[in-house]
Amino acid sequence: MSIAKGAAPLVILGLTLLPPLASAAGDPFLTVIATRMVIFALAALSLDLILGFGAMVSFGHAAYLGIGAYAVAVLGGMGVTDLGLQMLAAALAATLFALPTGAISLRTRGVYFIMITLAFGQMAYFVFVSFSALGGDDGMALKGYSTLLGLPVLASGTGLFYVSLALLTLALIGLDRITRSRFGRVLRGCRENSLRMQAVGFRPFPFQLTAYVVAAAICSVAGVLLANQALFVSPAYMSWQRSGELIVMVVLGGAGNLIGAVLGALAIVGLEEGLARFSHHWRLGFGLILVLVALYSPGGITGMIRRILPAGRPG
Amino acid sequence: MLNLILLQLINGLQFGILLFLVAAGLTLVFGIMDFINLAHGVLYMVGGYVMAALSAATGNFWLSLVLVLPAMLGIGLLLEAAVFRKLHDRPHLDQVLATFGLVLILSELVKLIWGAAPLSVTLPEALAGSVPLVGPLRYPVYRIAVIAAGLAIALMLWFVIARTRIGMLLRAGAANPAMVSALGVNVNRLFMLVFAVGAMLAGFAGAIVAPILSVDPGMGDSILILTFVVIVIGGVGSVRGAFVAALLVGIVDTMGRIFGPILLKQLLEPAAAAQAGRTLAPMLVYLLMAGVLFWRPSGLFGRSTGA
Amino acid sequence: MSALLTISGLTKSFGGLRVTDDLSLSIEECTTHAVIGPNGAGKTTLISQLSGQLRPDAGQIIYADEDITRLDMAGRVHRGLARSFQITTLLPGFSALENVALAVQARRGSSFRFFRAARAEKALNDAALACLEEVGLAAQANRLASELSHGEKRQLELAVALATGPRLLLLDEPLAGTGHDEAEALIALLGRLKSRLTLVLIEHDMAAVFALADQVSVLVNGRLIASGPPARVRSDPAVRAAYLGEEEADPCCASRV
Amino acid sequence: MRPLALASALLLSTAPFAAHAEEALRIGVLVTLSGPPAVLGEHARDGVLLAEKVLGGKVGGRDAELIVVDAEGKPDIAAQKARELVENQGVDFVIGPIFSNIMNAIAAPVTSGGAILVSPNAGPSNFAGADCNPDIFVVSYQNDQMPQALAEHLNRQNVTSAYLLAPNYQAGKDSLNGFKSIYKGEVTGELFVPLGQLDFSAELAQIAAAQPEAVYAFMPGGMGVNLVKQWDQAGLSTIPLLSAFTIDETTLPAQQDAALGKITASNWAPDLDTPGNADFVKAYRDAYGRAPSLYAVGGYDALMLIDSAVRRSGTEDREALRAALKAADFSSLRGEFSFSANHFPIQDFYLTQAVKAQDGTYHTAMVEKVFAQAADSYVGACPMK
Repeated sequence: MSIAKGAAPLVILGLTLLPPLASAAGDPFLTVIATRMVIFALAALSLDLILGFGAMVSFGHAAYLGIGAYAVAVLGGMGVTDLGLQMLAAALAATLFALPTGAISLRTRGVYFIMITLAFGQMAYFVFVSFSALGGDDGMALKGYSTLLGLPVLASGTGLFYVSLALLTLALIGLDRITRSRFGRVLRGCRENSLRMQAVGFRPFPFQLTAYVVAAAICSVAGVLLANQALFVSPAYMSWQRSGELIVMVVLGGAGNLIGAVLGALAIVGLEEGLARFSHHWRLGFGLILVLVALYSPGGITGMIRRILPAGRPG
Repeated sequence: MLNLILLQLINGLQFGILLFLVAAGLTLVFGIMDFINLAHGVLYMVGGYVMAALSAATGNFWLSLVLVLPAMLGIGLLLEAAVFRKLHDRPHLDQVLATFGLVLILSELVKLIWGAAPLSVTLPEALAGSVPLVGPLRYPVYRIAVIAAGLAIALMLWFVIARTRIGMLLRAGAANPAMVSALGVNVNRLFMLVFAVGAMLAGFAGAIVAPILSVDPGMGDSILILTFVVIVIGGVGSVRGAFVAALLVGIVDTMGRIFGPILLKQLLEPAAAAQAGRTLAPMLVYLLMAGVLFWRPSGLFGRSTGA
Repeated sequence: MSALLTISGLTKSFGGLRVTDDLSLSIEECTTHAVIGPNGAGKTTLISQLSGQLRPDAGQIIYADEDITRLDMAGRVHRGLARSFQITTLLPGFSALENVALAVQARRGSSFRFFRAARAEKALNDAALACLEEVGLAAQANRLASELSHGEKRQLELAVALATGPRLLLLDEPLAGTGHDEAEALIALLGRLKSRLTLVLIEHDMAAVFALADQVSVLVNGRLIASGPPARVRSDPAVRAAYLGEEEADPCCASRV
Repeated sequence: MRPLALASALLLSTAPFAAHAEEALRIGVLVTLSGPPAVLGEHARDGVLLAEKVLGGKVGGRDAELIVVDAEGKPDIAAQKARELVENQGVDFVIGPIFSNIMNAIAAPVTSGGAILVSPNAGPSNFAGADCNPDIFVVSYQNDQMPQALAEHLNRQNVTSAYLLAPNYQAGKDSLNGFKSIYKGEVTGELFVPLGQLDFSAELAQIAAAQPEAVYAFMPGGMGVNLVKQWDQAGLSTIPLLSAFTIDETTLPAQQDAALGKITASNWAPDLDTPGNADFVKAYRDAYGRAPSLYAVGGYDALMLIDSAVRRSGTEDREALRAALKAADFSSLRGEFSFSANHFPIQDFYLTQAVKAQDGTYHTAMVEKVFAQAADSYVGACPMK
């Protein structure tokens, strides 16, 4: 947690300064890449709430990315372009899907939980694939960007970037508080030993389900932003490969300390973009990096930082 | 109609047996060694490529098939020594990260070596063609051979697990992983063995499907998820569970895909039935898995997770 | 005195093995009731059924005039029926104080509070600290549970159980694995608790059992072979044959005196 | 390893450079080069690169820089890469993509960013109809035209019943609808298989039981390889299999003998007798070691179209450039070629079949012409005139 305290403001500050630096450096496109980083950081952050703090490894989290994106498409099609309303609708839809599927998934543990969340993710995916009105498997292009208080703020690259960054910051602060609150303490307790928690009088289920739903809602907001960035929605956003990538982001960064998820997302999007510039066979190097981190740096990036900077122990 | 149902049952059985070959190794690595290996599907793919390369080089199907086994065993041992051994007692998520990385590396290597275009393996003369069943229905000889090979391997696995000392250790390990080391067994050696044999089985599965399915860099992806579905339905660590679940998945998928829309047409108007059929068919195995886990949260033959 | 806990016809099997066999027992309020028996007699299984961790196959558990047979663990804890574990099940990544504070939190107020930092909640911490003081662990409040010594973990285990505000405490071998001094201190602590709580105690340490217990029940192969005041049970020939004699005959298993 | 491909990949890392008097023409090539269907993208890319070589490294008489980018088969990534090409690399043209869903994702970023999109393959119906765009040119075909050619062939052969097979996604449904819009006989059954399914034993058993006069299948990529390989194994060799996007030079190396004699529809074949085609096939084989496919032709013609238009009008005057592109004043490998009002081609469609060459390789070959100078059926819905 000391890592989160120290690194989070630095990361946010660094990102805040990025667009002016990028244009100064004559590479304004960096802002577009950074927007993608920030959006996936938000999605990974939401996954960290359940994966890192609740030991609920969801392999279907990308479904909520898709639900958020389709909320933009559907509302946009109906003429509702306000970002706030779209986010609200996305969060509502995500909640409606997360409540029953989360409740069923939480009957299981460990790897069974991983697989049952995968099952629900795949079901969502196939529903949208066969939904012809929304473009089916091909997806559909959006007519325009969402608006903020009637203003086309998102239409500019930097506007979208700063809105995304603001939402990421908000989520980071909010989740930091949640994980340290009474609620968060129960969630972490259930992660460490569910039996113990029951023996002192907690039923883990409502806490885990609440966390699952909150994570889903936050991820759907990332989906809203993703739709705006690509101006396009497609079931591909909800594929199991995407869910896997989100897990990899969290694990690469270091699970259970929030900023790790953010760093993991930044690293993965950055590596994809960076390595792809050198060779079409960039996945070779990318895979190698993942293997090396897993082998030699337990705890991912934040684990590495912890070892380099001998900070006090958490607490 | 009855003949057709029978034929589709055989098709489902054959698909299930194939899934079992890939799943058997994974459920052992997973259940006994408590190791999540996302790279298992890639080993299936590598088996297909090794088979394609060997049969192109030797021109002999049978020789290639025999050579695939030691080749895959070697690849399995190599991977075990280079990567898996170091991750054995690490958290699941580190294993996920590392094996995800391996998937990327091996898929890209395969593309570098053999290109992205699908490859193929020619059927052996002896197994080409089909045998007549009833009326116009025929069944490919090669698929009968696949069923036979799969059943033979299932039988062999059953023998090893039920009747040998290694099998005893494996069963003990699945029930209680701590017990294996308490018995004074070198756990690392056991892990190495299980992993290498798992790799060999997956590779063998990739090799024997090469003549029916194309060999391409994506073939591991699709099988991986189905394999996980199978071992989770069966119960992690249970080879018997994997066998039953593989057949169940194979049959449900095949029968549901074909007869589901026909049944729906009895219930709904044609357009709605067609739409519902198209939506439901690809989800069938996932519905099956969610249903099984709803009623039995540890799979059909899994040990209860208890509290 | 009325019975606080009444068990009737309790039966539980694992596979073909009956680990609890038609067990009936009643425990009076404000008494200490020890359950003894050789290894594998089904003592921990009994505690697990009483605490709600395991569901019996048959029989009934009545607690404070309420049938709690189908009630889950958390529900029983809220009614004052708490347990400690033989194998320590603390939260290793939490400080000793937090381990206890969580139990306080479970009892007091909502845990659906999302924004205030729980670690800074004075009311929770004060109550938790009081429990730590009671077991003599206040000085270690801020150390991680995983860093405590074995004896300290046993103390913390007790503190957590106390923090749930129990009326009846199920103690599964609270002395297991402790050294002589640690055991003495824990026995003294249990002696103090005895006056205000109902205790059900599973223990191998016969000295502790006979020092603390008002009633002793002997379990062999899931069956109750004797129950009553310590002196009577000690002299029961069936008990001596089945259990105590065997213990005395084997110096390795002899109790620490 | 193909040195040319690698070299082009490395080109991507070159930084933008200062404007010269005669600035180099920058062209993005955005196709899917990874994942299972990567080989289609490779063919298209190699077609573009071959065209560049034929043109002596100059396009429209100007120095040209080709920037090859992998769409990764993911629409959102493709959209971002398209924006990077247009906004950051400042390309004038984007050649791509292979897949319809990617086309939907990149059309807006490319055209609204001021570049012109030239599709070497994807031709979804919306861009042929209501969403047609003055800055989008499709040099390949409209997706429905291939199944329509096959349906017309069956009509002429008086084949009165057919069984249809397609993957369960939008393009699959469109393809079957395209077939049914022309076919006059009875459709005795329709089977949709999950996208990515590789084992067709169940479907083949259904077909064997139904014994239709003919089967039409749309089964792209690896799925098609498996379908064709399993067809004869299942004892269905007596039932004709007609297919679109299922048998071509990208799949034949794996299908081999199993595909021989099977009918498919195409707008091109290696033995098509048009000016330059034989040279193209030979040059492509020499450079890349495999037979070109219609995807390679799409890539080749896309660059040749751009070359002709830039040569004619330059890139300064956008209206003039559009007009020059629309004129299609280049020598297509497919022979006679022009654009409809919706910027989709008017061209011939043929039946082709798979054959084995003397050197043991496989390719498609002409059977007969089905449609002469056909336009697609959506052009009426396009507001452009």
